[in-house]
Amino acid sequence: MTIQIAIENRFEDFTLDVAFKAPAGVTVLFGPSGSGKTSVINAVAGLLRPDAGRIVVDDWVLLDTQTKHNLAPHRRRIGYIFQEGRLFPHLNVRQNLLYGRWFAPRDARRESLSRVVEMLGIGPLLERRPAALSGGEKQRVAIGRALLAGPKLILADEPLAALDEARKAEILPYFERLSEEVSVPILYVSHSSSEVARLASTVVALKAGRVVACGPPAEVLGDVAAVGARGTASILRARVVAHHLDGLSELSTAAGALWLPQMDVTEGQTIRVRIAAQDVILSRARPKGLSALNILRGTIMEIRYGDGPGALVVLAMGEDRLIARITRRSVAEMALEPRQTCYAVIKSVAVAPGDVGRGRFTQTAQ
Amino acid sequence: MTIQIAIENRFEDFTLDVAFKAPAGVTVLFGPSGSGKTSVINAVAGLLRPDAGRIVVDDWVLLDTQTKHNLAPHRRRIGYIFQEGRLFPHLNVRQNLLYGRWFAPRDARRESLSRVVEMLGIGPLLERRPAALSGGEKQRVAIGRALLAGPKLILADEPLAALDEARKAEILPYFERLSEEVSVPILYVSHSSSEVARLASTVVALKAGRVVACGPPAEVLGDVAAVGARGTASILRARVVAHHLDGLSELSTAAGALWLPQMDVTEGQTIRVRIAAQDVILSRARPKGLSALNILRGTIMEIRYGDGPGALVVLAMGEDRLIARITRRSVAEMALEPRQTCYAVIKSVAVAPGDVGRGRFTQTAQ
Amino acid sequence: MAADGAYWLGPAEWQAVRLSIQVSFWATAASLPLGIFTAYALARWDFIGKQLLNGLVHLPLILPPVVTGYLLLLTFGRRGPVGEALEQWFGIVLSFRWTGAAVAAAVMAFPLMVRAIRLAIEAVDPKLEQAASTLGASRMWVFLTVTLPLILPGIIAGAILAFAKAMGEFGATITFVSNIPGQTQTIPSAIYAFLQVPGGQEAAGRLVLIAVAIAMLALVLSEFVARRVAKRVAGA
Amino acid sequence: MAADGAYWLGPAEWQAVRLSIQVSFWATAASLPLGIFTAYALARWDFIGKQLLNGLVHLPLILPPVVTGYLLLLTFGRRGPVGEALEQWFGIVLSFRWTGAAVAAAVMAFPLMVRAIRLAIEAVDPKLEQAASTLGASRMWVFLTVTLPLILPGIIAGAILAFAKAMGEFGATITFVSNIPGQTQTIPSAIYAFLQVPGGQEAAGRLVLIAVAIAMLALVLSEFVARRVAKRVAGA
Amino acid sequence: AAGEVTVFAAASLNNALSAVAEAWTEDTGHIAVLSFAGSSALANQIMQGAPADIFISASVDWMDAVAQAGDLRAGTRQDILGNRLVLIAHGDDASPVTIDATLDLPSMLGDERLAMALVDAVPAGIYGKAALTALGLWDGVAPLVAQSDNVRAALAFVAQNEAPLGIVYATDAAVEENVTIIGTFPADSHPAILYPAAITAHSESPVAAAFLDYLRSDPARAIWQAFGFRVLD
Ligand SMILES: Nc1ncnc2c1ncn2[C@@H]1O[C@H](COP(=O)(O)OP(=O)(O)OP(=O)(O)O)[C@@H](O)[C@H]1O
Ligand SMILES: Nc1ncnc2c1ncn2[C@@H]1O[C@H](COP(=O)(O)OP(=O)(O)OP(=O)(O)O)[C@@H](O)[C@H]1O
Ligand SMILES: [Mg+2]
Ligand SMILES: [Mg+2]
Repeated sequence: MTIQIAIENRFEDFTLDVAFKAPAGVTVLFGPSGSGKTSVINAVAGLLRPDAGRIVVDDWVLLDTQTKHNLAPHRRRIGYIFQEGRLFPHLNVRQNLLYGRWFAPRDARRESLSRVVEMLGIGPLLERRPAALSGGEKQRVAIGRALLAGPKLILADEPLAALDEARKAEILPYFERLSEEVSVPILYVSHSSSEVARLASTVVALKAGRVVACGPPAEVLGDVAAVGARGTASILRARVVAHHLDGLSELSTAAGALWLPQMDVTEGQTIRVRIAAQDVILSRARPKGLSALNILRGTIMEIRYGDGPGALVVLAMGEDRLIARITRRSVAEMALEPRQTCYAVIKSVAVAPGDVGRGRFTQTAQ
Repeated sequence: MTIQIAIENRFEDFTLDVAFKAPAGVTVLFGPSGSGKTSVINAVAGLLRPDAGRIVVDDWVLLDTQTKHNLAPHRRRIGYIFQEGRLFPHLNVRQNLLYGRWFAPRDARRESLSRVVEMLGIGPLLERRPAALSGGEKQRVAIGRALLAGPKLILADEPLAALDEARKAEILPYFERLSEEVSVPILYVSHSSSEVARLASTVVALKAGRVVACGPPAEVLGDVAAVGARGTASILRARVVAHHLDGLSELSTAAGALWLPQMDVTEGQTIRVRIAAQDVILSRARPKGLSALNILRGTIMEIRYGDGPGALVVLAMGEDRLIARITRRSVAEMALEPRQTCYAVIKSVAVAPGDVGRGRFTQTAQ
Repeated sequence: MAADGAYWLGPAEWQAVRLSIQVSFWATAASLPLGIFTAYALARWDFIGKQLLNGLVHLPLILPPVVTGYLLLLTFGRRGPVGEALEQWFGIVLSFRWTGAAVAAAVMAFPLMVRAIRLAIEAVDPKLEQAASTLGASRMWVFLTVTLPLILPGIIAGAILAFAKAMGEFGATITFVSNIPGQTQTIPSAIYAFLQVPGGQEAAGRLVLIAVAIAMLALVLSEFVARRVAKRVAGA
Repeated sequence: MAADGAYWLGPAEWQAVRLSIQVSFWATAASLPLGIFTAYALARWDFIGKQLLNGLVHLPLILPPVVTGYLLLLTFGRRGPVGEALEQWFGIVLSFRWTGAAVAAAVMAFPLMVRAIRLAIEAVDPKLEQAASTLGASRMWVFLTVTLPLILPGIIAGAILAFAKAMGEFGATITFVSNIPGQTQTIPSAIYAFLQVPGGQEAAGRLVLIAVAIAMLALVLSEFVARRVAKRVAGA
Repeated sequence: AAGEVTVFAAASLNNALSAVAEAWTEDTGHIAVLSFAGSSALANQIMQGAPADIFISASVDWMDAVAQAGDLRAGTRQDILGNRLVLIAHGDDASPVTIDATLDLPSMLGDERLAMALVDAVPAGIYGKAALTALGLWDGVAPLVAQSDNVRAALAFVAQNEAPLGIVYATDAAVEENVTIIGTFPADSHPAILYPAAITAHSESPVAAAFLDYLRSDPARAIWQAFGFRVLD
């Protein structure tokens, strides 16, 4: 399952010129407001016919302007979660949710209504009409509607923007599960770097209608130019060793043990953990007596300086890279240099539940 | 400038019963999706006429169902940023922005178009119609439209939800400035606890149509029940001592020096700094050789345990409280107990720019 | 009431009332599908001859009814090209039958119906239709499950306009199918006849009252239905 | 063209053409404000007698035009109560003047105009109007700056329907203000007069063509304007 | 100075009266403004104060109604024209019949229709019904009658062969090519077909009387006859 997209389109004073290839899993489109994310998704959905382009999912050609092939939207079998809801005002919530089902082939109806309804917490709303819903409730129904259509490809345009943290934490795993277990590819627009890290197999960073970076999240997220200083993060592979009674899970990484709040992953499985660069504290000596449980050992590979007062220190830990964002002053005071051994202090609870994902590690695309 | 709100309203299967009093500044409505935030705001705007209630801004009675007084929306002089934009489709961006101006008294036109346009980054869009805007662009125009109406009260319903981090960081200070310098009270709906901490003079936490907590952010944010474990944070008063050449600013707090990335505040001023409970590491002894610059000394006042594997440790630092969220295991291993002296390690860059606010400390309301 | 009415209105008049309702109902009901289709085509498609179609639809409005009736006679009459074909192939005879009166009324009411429905279609947000298509609905299904329910208030408005117009139609009807009691004598023909003789005003007035009452009833009913439908659509 | 036309149509016919345009234009233009107001009231307000007003507006559609014309004659005629008052107080004489023809046409076209505008008003999202009111616009301003621009396509549709109807209006006009060349003889009346005598078909046919041409022109023009306006409103 | 007279006349007089008025204008320089409509409409309008100087009705009843309302200038009413009622058939080669009590209209029609003007409302229809009744034919043919709102529409039915037979004025039938007059109704089978004319009570036109007189002048007489009308003395 790969998605290949190449689109050129001129708007009045904006030109979209995007080409990327993404492997199976969740491809996150990341970029500032007005960078062309929704336009790309609309083209995949067939709602925007680009001036030129080719869109292929696996071997299935959705659009090829050269051969004048353009599949009608209703034949594309997509589940599109729109940025602005677009619920059907004349149908109640239940009817909205089940709308796509009428048209889905019988074998595509994997999700049961009750399961989706429960996950989205919209049980009490089923008989209401969209006009009587709050902003976040509408958004949740829109998510459910797309999921229940049994799509072969999911397009999600900031699906969680209107929701609170708790709700997000409940819905995110669903997307993960879809992309992994059911292997439905997902094209996902997000502004949140923690969503990116959690979900993405591939991140496509857009800026002013162009792709500025494309690759696995570990790579793109480490690229300050693509994601900005505050979005920089690293992603570690970790195997779940054991779930302990005090509510912590023990993971092993190439650089030592990691303790995280208990998670819903079977022991023995490998998961990935996003660690925001700014959540990492470095120490030359192994620190003692700290409340932080996680102290990983690594070798400084590189120290990068940007414009601000910060510096990125990249540590090698086996095959993984851990990035720490610390102040220049600290670099100077600690006299950090490449090839030194260094300890990284990571607060266990600083690893947000949303940052633990089960995404597979994928090869660089494009 | 105080806002007094008391509203009762029955929807089909939802009852709103909210009463709170908020002092000048930004009052943030916080709560899960469907908890009644938009309904409260609509009542203040005059778009929802509650079954019973009284809404007073300062001495100005907007609504009093007992005396049957109900000011028409257009006389309330509000700037309402709607959750869903609501731009006028037949007007271009410039006309949308200036719409409220026609009706504003001359002396209320404080904001200049060019300034607002620049802040929102919508200069190139002025001649476009809303249909040709992206989701985030629409939202920004909606913000500008409300600001330019010269309102006496601003209602903002998740105004920044559709925007990327960089954009948010540019717009947030504007709201701050409005509430402080121009002393326009703001009622602000947000799901983001960092926005809460940054902006709020008062936080009103809603749940299922009721107020579950109301008070200054330091108080409400420390209340796990109200804001959830991940939202818990503390707020420290700090005086800006100096801006240093390496891009760091030195602040002094009751518990020692704080080093933060350089900020745009005059030396000598007092600001407030939000520190997420999960960004604090504790140590019994003063740690050495860490990349973290900020090590504050305090006395353990209280250790609170919740349901999960975490615990909240509250440190007293002068009059301020610093809350650390660490694992129960750490509490046990470090043998923490009330009245012990303890060191808190805070990574300087972990204090997000958005978490530095100039909000005054206000008395508990209600 | 029939017995009572028998004194107030003659049997011929009662027949006219019954016939008027029948004719108006069928004129409206039978032309509705074509009306919806035409409105949709005019609102949403671009094709050669669109302006021509639009003009054609409006023609009965622009022409004096006599002319329309005369043209109907020339085409749908027994010796007219269409009329002949209809009789030969389908055994349908319009001339001097109530069916012909219904055709005349339908033609006269068509522009009103189409305009109302077209306005409603143009007010539907294409984004909702797009959403339906991404969910797998073909054009036809999108129309049936999204567009149609959303334009229902417009359809009701169009139908009621058409019904009212059909109740009042006279010029084209009498020119096309004349005035045969029990076959083609509708209320307006009867009223016209009364008004043509001195002193006939009173009898005409009675029929006017009946016509107004029927139309009012239909109107109030339709308003009621439209309001409920609109509420459903608005979702309140 | 005038010279050419002079051969093709007699001066009386040209007069009828000119008069028809004049009458239809003023019938439409003058009733538009009232039409918009009525449509707004029916669409947005709840008041006692709303159903009655609604019925009244539809009345000219339901009644045979002769009846409407007769009622107009009885009320607005020189000896009618309103007609007398108008003449006494304002010096306005409607009967047997082109102004009367315009009134008749306006009355007959009113239901079509109101219905079209009403449908457009009902399609306006009240949330936009609310947004305008929070920005300080009073009801009146909200209407002028938000509602009105958004319903412009509907107003154009209503106006063009009314104009077309006015061009074709005949029964009420001839009954109310007779068929006086240069004063009240519009195209349809002239056509009628031609059709009443043997051999008049040809002259009638010429007038029909003229009427169709004018109405088509107006129609195409209005479609063009409406499309541009709709585009503006949709914002594309 | 040229005088002006406004004439309200039954629509069926359209071309004939127009020609007469034209001739009058040529002869005298005065102008006649002609307004043609149904007699009922015109009568009602005159009773409501229409600015008509002369009313020429196709119906005696409506002239009576106007007279009763006091809207006619006393002594000016006169019957100026007469007309005949004929039976017509479609086509140009239909064979003539004799119209008397033995005429078997139903079998001539088969299951088709007899086109007439409204038999209780429009003069031509009223005269026709009276004639058929007098001949004892009405009851047999009544269910087969298709009534139009005016004679011309009835004529059109026959011309189109929608109806094989029709009863219309001789003046109408003469001009239509697709119909043949197959019989003329005996003059005594129906009330005389008259077109009364009169000056209205409120007329201020100085030439109204002159025009009324002109209608029976020799030049006018020739025109009327050319159009098939009988001019009464
Ligand atoms: N119909 C249109 N006509 C002209 N410009 C358009 C049109 N639609 C979109 N654009 C422009 O194209 C650019 C990209 O729009 P798009 O909606 O893809 O952005 P986005 O990345 O989804 O932004 P956001 O995060 O704000 O939703 C924007 O600058 C927008 O103004
Ligand atoms: N017109 C209505 N009829 C019935 N229920 C309504 C209506 N409007 C809102 N509600 C319900 O009231 C509750 C509160 O709605 P409100 O829009 O105030 O929520 P909110 O806090 O703004 O949520 P969100 O963050 O999702 O926007 C919701 O459960 C909603 O379903
Ligand atoms: Mg977008
Ligand atoms: Mg809300």
